[in-house]
Amino acid sequence: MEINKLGKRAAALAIALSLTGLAACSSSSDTTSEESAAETSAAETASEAASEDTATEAGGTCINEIFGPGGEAAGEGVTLNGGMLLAMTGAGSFFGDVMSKGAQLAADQIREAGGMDYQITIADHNNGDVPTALTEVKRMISQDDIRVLQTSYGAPSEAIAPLIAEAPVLTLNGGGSSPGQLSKDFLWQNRMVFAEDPAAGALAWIHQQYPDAKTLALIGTQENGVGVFQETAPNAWAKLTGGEVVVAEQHNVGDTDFKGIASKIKSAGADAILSVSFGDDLGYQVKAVREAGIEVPFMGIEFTGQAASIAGSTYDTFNFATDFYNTENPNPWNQCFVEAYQAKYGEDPEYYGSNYYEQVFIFWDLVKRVIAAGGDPTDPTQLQDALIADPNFKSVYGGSDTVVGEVTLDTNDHSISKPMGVFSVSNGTPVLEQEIRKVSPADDPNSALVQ
Amino acid sequence: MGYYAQIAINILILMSLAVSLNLLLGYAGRVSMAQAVLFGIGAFTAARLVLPKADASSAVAASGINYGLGWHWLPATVVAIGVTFVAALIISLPAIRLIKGEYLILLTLAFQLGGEQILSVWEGFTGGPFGVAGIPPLKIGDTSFSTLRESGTILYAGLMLVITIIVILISWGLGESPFGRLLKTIRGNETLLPSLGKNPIRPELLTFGITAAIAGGIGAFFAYSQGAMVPGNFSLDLSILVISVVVLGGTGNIAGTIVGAIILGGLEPILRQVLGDEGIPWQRVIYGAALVLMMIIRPAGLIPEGALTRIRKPKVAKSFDQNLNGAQGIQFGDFTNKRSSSPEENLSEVLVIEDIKKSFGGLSAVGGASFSLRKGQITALIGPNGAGKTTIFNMITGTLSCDSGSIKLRGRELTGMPTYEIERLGIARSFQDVRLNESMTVLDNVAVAVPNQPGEKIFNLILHPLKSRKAEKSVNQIALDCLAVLGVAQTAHELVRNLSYGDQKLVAIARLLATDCDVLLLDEPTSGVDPGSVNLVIEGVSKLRDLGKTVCLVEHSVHFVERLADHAIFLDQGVVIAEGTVAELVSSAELTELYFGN
Amino acid sequence: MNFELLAQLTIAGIVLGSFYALLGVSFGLVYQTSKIFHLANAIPFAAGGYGAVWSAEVLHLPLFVALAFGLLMAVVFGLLILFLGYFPVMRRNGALLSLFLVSLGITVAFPNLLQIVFGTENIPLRTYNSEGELSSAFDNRVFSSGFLTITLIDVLKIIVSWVLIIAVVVFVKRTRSGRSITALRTNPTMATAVGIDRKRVYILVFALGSFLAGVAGLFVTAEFVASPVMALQWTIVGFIAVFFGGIGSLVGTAFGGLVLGLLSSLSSLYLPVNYSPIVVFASLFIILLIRPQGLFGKASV
Amino acid sequence: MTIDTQRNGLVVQNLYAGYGKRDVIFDVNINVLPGEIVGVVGHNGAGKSTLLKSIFRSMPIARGNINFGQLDLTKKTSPYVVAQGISFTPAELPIFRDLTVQENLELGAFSIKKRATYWERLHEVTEIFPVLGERLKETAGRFSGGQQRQLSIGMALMTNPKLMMLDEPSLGISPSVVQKTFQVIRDLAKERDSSVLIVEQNVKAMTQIADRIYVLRNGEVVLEETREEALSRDDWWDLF
Repeated sequence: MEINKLGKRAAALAIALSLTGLAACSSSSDTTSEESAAETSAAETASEAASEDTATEAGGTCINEIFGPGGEAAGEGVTLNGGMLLAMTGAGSFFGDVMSKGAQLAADQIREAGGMDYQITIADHNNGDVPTALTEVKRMISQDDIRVLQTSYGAPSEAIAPLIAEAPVLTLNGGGSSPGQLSKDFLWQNRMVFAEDPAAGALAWIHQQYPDAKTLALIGTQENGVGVFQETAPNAWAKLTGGEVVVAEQHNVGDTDFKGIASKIKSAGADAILSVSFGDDLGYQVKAVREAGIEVPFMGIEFTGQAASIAGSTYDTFNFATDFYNTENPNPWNQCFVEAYQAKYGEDPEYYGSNYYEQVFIFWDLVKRVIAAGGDPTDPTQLQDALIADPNFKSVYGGSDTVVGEVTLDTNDHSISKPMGVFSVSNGTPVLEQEIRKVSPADDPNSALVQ
Repeated sequence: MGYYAQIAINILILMSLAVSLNLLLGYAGRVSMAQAVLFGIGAFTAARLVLPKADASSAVAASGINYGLGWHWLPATVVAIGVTFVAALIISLPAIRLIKGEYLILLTLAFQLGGEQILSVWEGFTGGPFGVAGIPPLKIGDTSFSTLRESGTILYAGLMLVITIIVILISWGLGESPFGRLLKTIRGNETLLPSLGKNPIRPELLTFGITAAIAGGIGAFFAYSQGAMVPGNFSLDLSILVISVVVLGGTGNIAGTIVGAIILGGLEPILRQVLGDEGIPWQRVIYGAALVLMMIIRPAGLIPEGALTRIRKPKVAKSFDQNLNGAQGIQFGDFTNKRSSSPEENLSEVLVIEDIKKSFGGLSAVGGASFSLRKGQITALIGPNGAGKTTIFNMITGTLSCDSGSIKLRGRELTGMPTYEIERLGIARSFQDVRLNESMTVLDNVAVAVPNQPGEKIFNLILHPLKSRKAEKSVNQIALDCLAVLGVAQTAHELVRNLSYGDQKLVAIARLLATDCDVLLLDEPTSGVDPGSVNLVIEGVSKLRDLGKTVCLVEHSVHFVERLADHAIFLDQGVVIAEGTVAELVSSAELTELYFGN
Repeated sequence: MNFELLAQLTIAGIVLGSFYALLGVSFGLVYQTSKIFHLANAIPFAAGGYGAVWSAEVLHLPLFVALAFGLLMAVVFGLLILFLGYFPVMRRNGALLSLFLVSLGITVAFPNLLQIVFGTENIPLRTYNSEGELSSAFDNRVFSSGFLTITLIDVLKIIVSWVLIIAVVVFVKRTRSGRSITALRTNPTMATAVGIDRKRVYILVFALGSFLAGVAGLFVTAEFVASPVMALQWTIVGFIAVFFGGIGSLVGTAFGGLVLGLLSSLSSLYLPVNYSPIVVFASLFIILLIRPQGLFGKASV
Repeated sequence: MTIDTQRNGLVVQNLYAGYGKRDVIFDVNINVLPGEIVGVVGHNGAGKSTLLKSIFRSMPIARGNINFGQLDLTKKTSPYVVAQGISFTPAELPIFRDLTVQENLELGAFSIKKRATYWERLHEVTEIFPVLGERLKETAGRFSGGQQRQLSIGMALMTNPKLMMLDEPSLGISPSVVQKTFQVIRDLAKERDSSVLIVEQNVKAMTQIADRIYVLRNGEVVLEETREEALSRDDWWDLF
């Protein structure tokens, strides 16, 4: 599969080159690359076609099993225009890619299951550029008449908050949380919100596993660091161990050189490290810390394959505490999702893919409820009212081999609670070590560990 | 509609930034990479001022970042403009004094990159990476220009259009004013302006400041229109985008910049529409490729400088040629700052040079030259290559300091004075190369030399626009008259680059005349002129004498010197060897040997 | 004073500085000769990384051949930029700013082209082992002595960077082709007079510069991954090293890069790490004011 | 005049050249016969350097033809011209100041690919100008004007040119050095049967060595005469 993919890319590269006039020089090499292109793409189509069938079957049947039959009550005949505000180019394009894949799969499955017709428009916010985000959301509102929106990244989501409240557009954010997004009308989070949410549990777990650890190092970006740095971590750590935070360093999003921070941590002799950075940055950090000869536990709050590929084998010494999405979760909906995703895209779904997949099902659920109540299922206000009336939704998180998981949105601050856990990584794959929960700062951090 | 209005706002903001940068980049020829961070300083200053005051009772006050002083937008904008202006002066002072060309690019680049980082770590001011949100919309009377609503967005686009038009008018007004003429003249020609009696530093600094101030003001309106922003909005990418607009459109002309902004600002939304969701990465590919292609096809920009200048037939004062015959001269009226009246006015020796010396690194270039220029006469400096003729010109005009000796204009010592001071006392020079701005009209090239123009001061342009305009008419008339004296008035509205070299030489002499100096130093007026035009140049130079000017020229072609000079001074190795009429000098065997070698 | 930290940060600074020096010389070669603000130096950087990754996986090339293939791609792409981008504009007497815009256009387009061709994900450098399995090509080893540690790639970065820099300096100084670069830079009229072809010199400096950029790209790919945006943050570093060290001299540029790296690293002795860019740019600002010719530049520019 | 094109004579016909749209020389016709030393004199700005640079093809020409032997140089570029055995020594900064004497000479031999030839020539040149041989490792910029001039001529000799073009070789050096330098040039030319085209303002020095002289005034050739004629001329001022 991997070879096929790269082969296809090689062909595309050859075409790109001939566009720029290079390949024009040698016609012989041109034909060979075209041939190989033809071969590989034929193979690709064949395998895609084969898997498409199974996808349809698996998707269609299992979705109906979980969400009930299709038909008018399920929104058949209703067209809901949804927008996505993602990073489609540049550094964050990987995230945009998997997010849009998740949502697209959900739209396909719902249509096949006889549900609503969910139409997606994608906008690129150019790695969190606020003016672009504002312009693009306006475009989707006025050109594409979107009623619901799936947004991402902190700063743009915060910036569009007044815009979606005014329009209105019912918006879910599944990646990129920030304090400024809390309690905003029409803006809801289905990604576990803050870096501080799992922090207490993560620290408690470290204390449990490494009782001798007394000093803590904190790493984070300014985006996510503030709360953890100033309050959550020092308090919880002091309560747990009586020790203190000895290093607290912030860095810029997208940094790759963490030698300086690693040296400072080593020099300060920290017994444990908690990082609240996101994305690729975390991969660079783990690698730098381990290569600086620091052996102490390193706890993050996110896991992505991207970061793992950067850190390589050093990621096997990494722990993280989050509402981690697990492809192995036997929850029937999750298995149905994973199978369909693999069939459609030839790869396992990513954490962020699952969040945006779920979001579309939340919209579908709301549409069905509004239809049942005799309302207009494309009215964002009615959709939000339905959400507030019952903020419980099915989830690919949690559950068991027989029961589909469930999540609840917080109708006060519009955040979400999801099952969280502390994970370790083994051969690049996360393994659940300990379930944790969010606790208030006043509580004993040890109570964050689910017994 | 709301979307298109938003696109319009974005393009207009980009356009305003680019139009103002064009003043600096296009007119003054200085590249600044710091435009984005200056824009950001304006935006955050305004945002902090207009954000509501922190309300202690508010539940979210704890997050504490989206609060400010609760000012009205108008004073906030004014303060934003002021703060940016000052910030720009801080970088430009050393930048312009010490650093030219690529160093200025780098200095501003360092300022931009460092500034970006400061903005992103200075949470108290910018809110850190999350920036500020909830900036209240701009209100005029009861009308809220809130861009959250479609109607508000359209209104704001209208407002932005008005602001952009104002920015364009300001930039155009400055660019096409005597002030802009000064800037264009400075470009690539730092030494010229002082020789016309004008100090180049101040207009450059002011341009830097004004460009920044406009960016700051636009920053304020950007903040009001966005409602939210982060330091990342003011990154180097934006600076580069703004420069791209100017270069793509064509530097030094505002029409080009407007077109450039529409293309670069409009290309992405159009590609977005055409390519759809699937084509998002392709947008950037096509965008980049388009940029490359456009530069390959039109490397001087879509509308090169001067391309739109209309060729008009000038209204030449027909009567002027007759007036000239009466040796009445050109009427400068108020437009002179020459302090010519002094007790020794009647001296026949206007300029007296005594034993001036100059050596470079031990090598003597001028080894004690003494001579004087007689009123109303043409004096020629002749001598072999390396005789120190041009060096003496440089010493007289103060571009080179004298190691020793004295230079007196009507008894007043000139040594040690800066060039532009010396010019104001009445000595102007031309250069071997014409040093005209090829993209300006002939008239503008000459008009720049007219002294004492009120329109060269921004203060006047703003406070006395009418007076400045009226003055400009007189200035143009003077310039036209000067051109008429040299017989090239019919070319007044043509671009210099379309002129033959002979005509360009004549224009350069006309410019000298327009300084109203009475001592004129001409460095090789006929060199490089085609044979057909040489006579015109010779005639032109002799007209200077007819107007009562005291002329000194360096000329290698003795052939021409003979026809022009009343008096000649033979120099060798920076020393006066002989003086006399040209005929006397060339008949000397000794001088012949010195000149043609032995 | 914490001497352990000082020592470790110095090592980190030398590693970073060597990398900066490499990038500085890469950019400096091109800039000193052509005066083009060659932002598009990012392209050979990325082409090197992707060339290696792609050839190892698809052509099954062994590690060192794949690396060589990456370098070949770097040079090819560097020259493509010269031939398809800069030469046409130069032929039409485009100003330096026009060339800069061409560079910019290429820099905007290329990462997205990479994204389209190779996808958005990070690709680690993997080669086929003896069993025919694809596995990580390079396992970074860590050497430590007491408090201090350094990794194999860091050691290689220092050694390879300086070997290449010295090689380039010697090449420029000692060989006939190399001297044609100095000749064109210092006295274009005389260079023409002795029969040096300007175009050839440009091709030479772009090939050399792209080669060095490709090496830098390989380092990043081998240590971490190849990704579409891998080069963007590094391009500006090259510019700065050149001006920091001195425009006229490659040796100055190299030392400028080293000082820059040390400054950036050692500033974290006293300041939070996210202040190091401010320290770097502020010192650049100050150096430009005091010594416009750069830290190690010659007085006359 | 008939020209033996079998030998390497330079023929310039109806040449117009200049900067951009502006021509500096007009309808210039000159030729240099094999083994001949030809001088072009004229006042500053008469277009002498422009003439040399256009022949050397380092600046564009507007109209006209340039032939060297049977080769048409009109559409060629400088590296080609150098390869055909024509050297050019500019008036100002005719050396690489930052490089050593030896490096300068090596660059002078840039178009010579054979290493052995290079050493041979280096030997020859240092024999002609012993001072260069003595100070091979010194930075050329430290040399006196006369030595720099010698070096520049030495650089030109490194290619053993069939035609040497020198722009104002007397610039910045003392009369005695001028004389010596010119004598060397003349001896070399005669000895090697190569041609020389010199541009000079120093008419007298010129008449010492040139077989023929052209006078350029304001871009036009106003006179062509032999050395003998030139030596007897006393109305030089008229021509300048």
